[in-house]
Amino acid sequence: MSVKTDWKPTIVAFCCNWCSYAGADLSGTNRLQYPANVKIIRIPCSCRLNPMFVLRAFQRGADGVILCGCHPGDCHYTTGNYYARRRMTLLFSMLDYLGIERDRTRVEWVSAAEGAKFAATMNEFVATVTALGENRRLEDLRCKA
Amino acid sequence: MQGVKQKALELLTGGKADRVLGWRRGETFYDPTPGVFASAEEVERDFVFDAFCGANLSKYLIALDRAEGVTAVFLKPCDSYSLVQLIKEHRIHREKVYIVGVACEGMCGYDALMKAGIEGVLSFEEEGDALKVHTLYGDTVIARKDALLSKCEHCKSKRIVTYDELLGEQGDEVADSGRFDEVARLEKMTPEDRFAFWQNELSRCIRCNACRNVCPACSCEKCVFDNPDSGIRNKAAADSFEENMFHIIRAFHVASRCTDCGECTRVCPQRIPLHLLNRKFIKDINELYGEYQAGADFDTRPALLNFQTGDCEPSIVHVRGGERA
Amino acid sequence: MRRDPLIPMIGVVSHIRVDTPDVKTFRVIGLDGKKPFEHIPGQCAMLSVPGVGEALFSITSSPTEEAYLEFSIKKCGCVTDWLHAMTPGQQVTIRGPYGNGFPVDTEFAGKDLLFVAGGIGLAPLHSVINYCRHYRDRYGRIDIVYGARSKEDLVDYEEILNEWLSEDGINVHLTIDREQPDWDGHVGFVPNYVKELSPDTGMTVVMCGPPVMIKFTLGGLMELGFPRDGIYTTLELRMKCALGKCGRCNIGSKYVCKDGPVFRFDQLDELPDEY
Amino acid sequence: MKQIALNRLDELFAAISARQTLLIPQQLENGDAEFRPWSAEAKLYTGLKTSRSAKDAFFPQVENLVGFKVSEQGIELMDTRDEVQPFTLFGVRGCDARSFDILDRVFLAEPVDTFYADRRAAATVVTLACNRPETTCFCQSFGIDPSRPAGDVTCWMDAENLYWQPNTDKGRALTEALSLLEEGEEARAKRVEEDIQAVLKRLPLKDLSLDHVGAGKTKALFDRPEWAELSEACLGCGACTFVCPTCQCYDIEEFKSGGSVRRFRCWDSCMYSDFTLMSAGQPRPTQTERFRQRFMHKLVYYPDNQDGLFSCVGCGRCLVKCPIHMNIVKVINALKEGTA
Repeated sequence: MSVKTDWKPTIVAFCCNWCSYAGADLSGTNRLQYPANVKIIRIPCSCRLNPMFVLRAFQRGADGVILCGCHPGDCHYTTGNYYARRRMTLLFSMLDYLGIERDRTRVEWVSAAEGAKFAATMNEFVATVTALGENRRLEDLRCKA
Repeated sequence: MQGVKQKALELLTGGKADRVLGWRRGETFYDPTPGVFASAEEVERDFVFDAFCGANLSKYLIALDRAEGVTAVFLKPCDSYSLVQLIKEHRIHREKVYIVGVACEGMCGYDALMKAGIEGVLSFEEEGDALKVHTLYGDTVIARKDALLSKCEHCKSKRIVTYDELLGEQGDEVADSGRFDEVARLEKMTPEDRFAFWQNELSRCIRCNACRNVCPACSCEKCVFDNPDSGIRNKAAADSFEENMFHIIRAFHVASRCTDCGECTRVCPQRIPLHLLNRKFIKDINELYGEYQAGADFDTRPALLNFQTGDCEPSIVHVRGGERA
Repeated sequence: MRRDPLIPMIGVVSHIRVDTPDVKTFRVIGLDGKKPFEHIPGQCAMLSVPGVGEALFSITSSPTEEAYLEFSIKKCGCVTDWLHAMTPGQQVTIRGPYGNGFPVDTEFAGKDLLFVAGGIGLAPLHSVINYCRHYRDRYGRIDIVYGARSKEDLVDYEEILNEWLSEDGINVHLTIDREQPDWDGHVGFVPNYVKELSPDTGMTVVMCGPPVMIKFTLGGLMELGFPRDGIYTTLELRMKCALGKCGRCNIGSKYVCKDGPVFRFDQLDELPDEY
Repeated sequence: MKQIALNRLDELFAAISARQTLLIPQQLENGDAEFRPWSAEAKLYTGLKTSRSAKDAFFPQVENLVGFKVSEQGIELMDTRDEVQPFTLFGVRGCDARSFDILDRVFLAEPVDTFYADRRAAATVVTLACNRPETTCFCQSFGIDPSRPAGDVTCWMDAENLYWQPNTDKGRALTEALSLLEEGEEARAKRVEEDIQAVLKRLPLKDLSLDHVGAGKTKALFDRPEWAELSEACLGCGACTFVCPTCQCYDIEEFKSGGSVRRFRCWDSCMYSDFTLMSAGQPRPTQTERFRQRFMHKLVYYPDNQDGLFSCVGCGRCLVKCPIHMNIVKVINALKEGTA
């Protein structure tokens, strides 16, 4: 596979409405830079993230998927992120088991006040995925035609 | 196991049950079909129970739960786990089933005979730990352990979780079943090898849905994969992605509810070792959230319907993976 | 591109008429501005909106209409919802014609015809009726009994009022299910109305409508003494290919898409009751 | 008749392969066999049957029909048809060979399905007599002779040689291109045939009676009470239909890839609950009706439409693959009992 030098990964970031989505906003208003190829999808709570969404994102061309939610204990709905944490742990472990690069998936807890952390996380994640290259193992060729 | 048929007759004539769920004799010895018997005459004529009655009957009880009266059912130890899980999920009312536990030393299957290279099977006799098989091309003997269904190879438990009466001896959980050995072996492989392994297996999937339809944990009235609005109802594995998607999501949907009964692998016409996906989840749950066996009791919460504030972070996958890869 | 019966052509929806609150009539022409293909009354075509789905519809226009095909479509699913949201000039795909159609030039020739329709069931009959009107001298008396839930639900009401009702030798009997203020016509269900009208048993009957209407009208016609081989209807089942190959629209050994959709009741009597 | 020594089979395959793609049954790691393109490492599977039938070669599980580019301006058709190259299908058994005739009558009937027709025209079918029939085999009941299967070329195998008998123009053309084939000993092929015939006489399902099924039996069989009991354990999966060589029902679905829409067809199963589901209702509401449809189609409806020919070839795959061991033999026998 020839890696094009100007290749940029597509990153889908699922962000909880009550924390990290606001955190992303904050990093914007603070003029903190994070790559434009991070596509943010707002969800009402990190536990809204159906595992199917993660797979669907990869199918439709994502090279990395990250979930950002409230810090454990701070969930707007009290316990949502605890469930999300278990689900994502098991899902990521399963993807790893199937041989999908484990660095393509990540969960990060980012509060509404942590604009800087949001930007830093995204920068770091984009760098990790860029190093991995294109998503080949969970791609759908029909979407790339 | 003559006692089983006798018991079926007794339950029907004695009025303990309105019907009996068991196995109907087939055209040959290896193809009994699950069946519901409403009369003693029917039992006399068609009922059978032998080493080839491997099917897990518990899922049929969901539909029978809506029928009037009590259904008597014969459950092997692993089947009893499935039933308890279904009762726990309120899919079956305990009082509507009369459970006869049947001790089990492992069930045999035609597929295993074929895998062992036996052609032209006509009939068999049980001779202690072996099966004497008469074939078109001569007689042959196969050790019972080599004729076992794939799901019986690593039996997790001989304990019948709940029953109203018991035929044979109650057993114990099998501590050294070795059922996670294969999962562990895969975990030790490089991601590249694992990917190749699963591509090879999953690419054979023909999306016949047998694994889903037989699975006692797949008890949804309407499956997400049958919903035209879900955007994922492609009947055919149209692309390698679809196969991955189907099997990951299916395994995820039954994670922490799957009792590891192994029916998915038994029924797969393409011989895909689907139980290895479920066992991965079970192994992870055991390691990360404490030992948990679905269907082993009536009250503990499944791991995915539960949490601890001090649970590990998803990054544990990297940490553990780092050690392995 | 290689042709195949499963590969559709592109059609343009040139005109959309609102018939009732949930029925619209779509006029479809080819990219060349001409009628996409010729057909027989009672035949169907597959219309599709790529990305939404494909579905089979009766062709409502008469073959004698030279410039276009028309489809009266009730809103009741994905594809129809999408069609109803369309504006003139948009494109669809179309393939056909499919099915046997009505025997307008053989068995119907010279006969007195009684058309019985309910609701959107007028759609497949519309084509036959206009064909018979066009070749008026080939047929005897023409009676039409048409009913709907309300006046607003009568499909093609304008055409019925302005053309059918004013033509000699065509007797149109309209009925609606319940009284309503601006209606001075008949009120009542179609099966009863047909019995009241007590048509001549020598007439050939063509019937289409909801299953319950068909069932009771058929009962009524039997009582009146109509022979079952003089009553035609048109059926509908789920279809994918419309070529008799995909295997889902069969009733016994007959495929609705290929051997139907038009059946006589004596033919249906030979088929299992699975529709 | 021609022949070639078994130890030169690889040379034969290489020679065919040099001419066009060659598919042969090959054993997979898990013991199953499948038709796959020949390569230098490939070994011919010597067991009886592939786990799926050979129909995939002509009627693949998924196939692109046409694509659409949809924009404000309108719809544009895109050609997504896969190009079909000539190929040889080697090692087809008598049952699967008959299934091609059964599929032909559907797909090649007017209007011709060009996707299927192209593949049929491109293929040379080389069949192989069944040395060791299984107890699940009942092709004899349908008039198939597994000791002399039909095909462009018929082959027999004994311990030493492969015997090669071209039957059609296509078969003769292939034979002429294979100069390594030697003059064959017909008597030895005949001996293989006789050995097979002897085994056939001992098969447990050889006397399967079909008098009570077939064309014109709809009225007699449709409302039989046996259907309820036969279908009670049916899971409603599609395993039987997907391994069946004659099941030909398909679905047409679409895939939206963002930029375009691909319309493809894929195998479908009458066993599925949504097979006949309409917004207006469901003519086959329970598994009993769906189950009945499958067997009535094979045993009555298809014969009705095709001069009495059954849409079953007795390959026995459904006997082996059904998760609950319900199958066409049980259905035929159960219906017979009640007929008496």
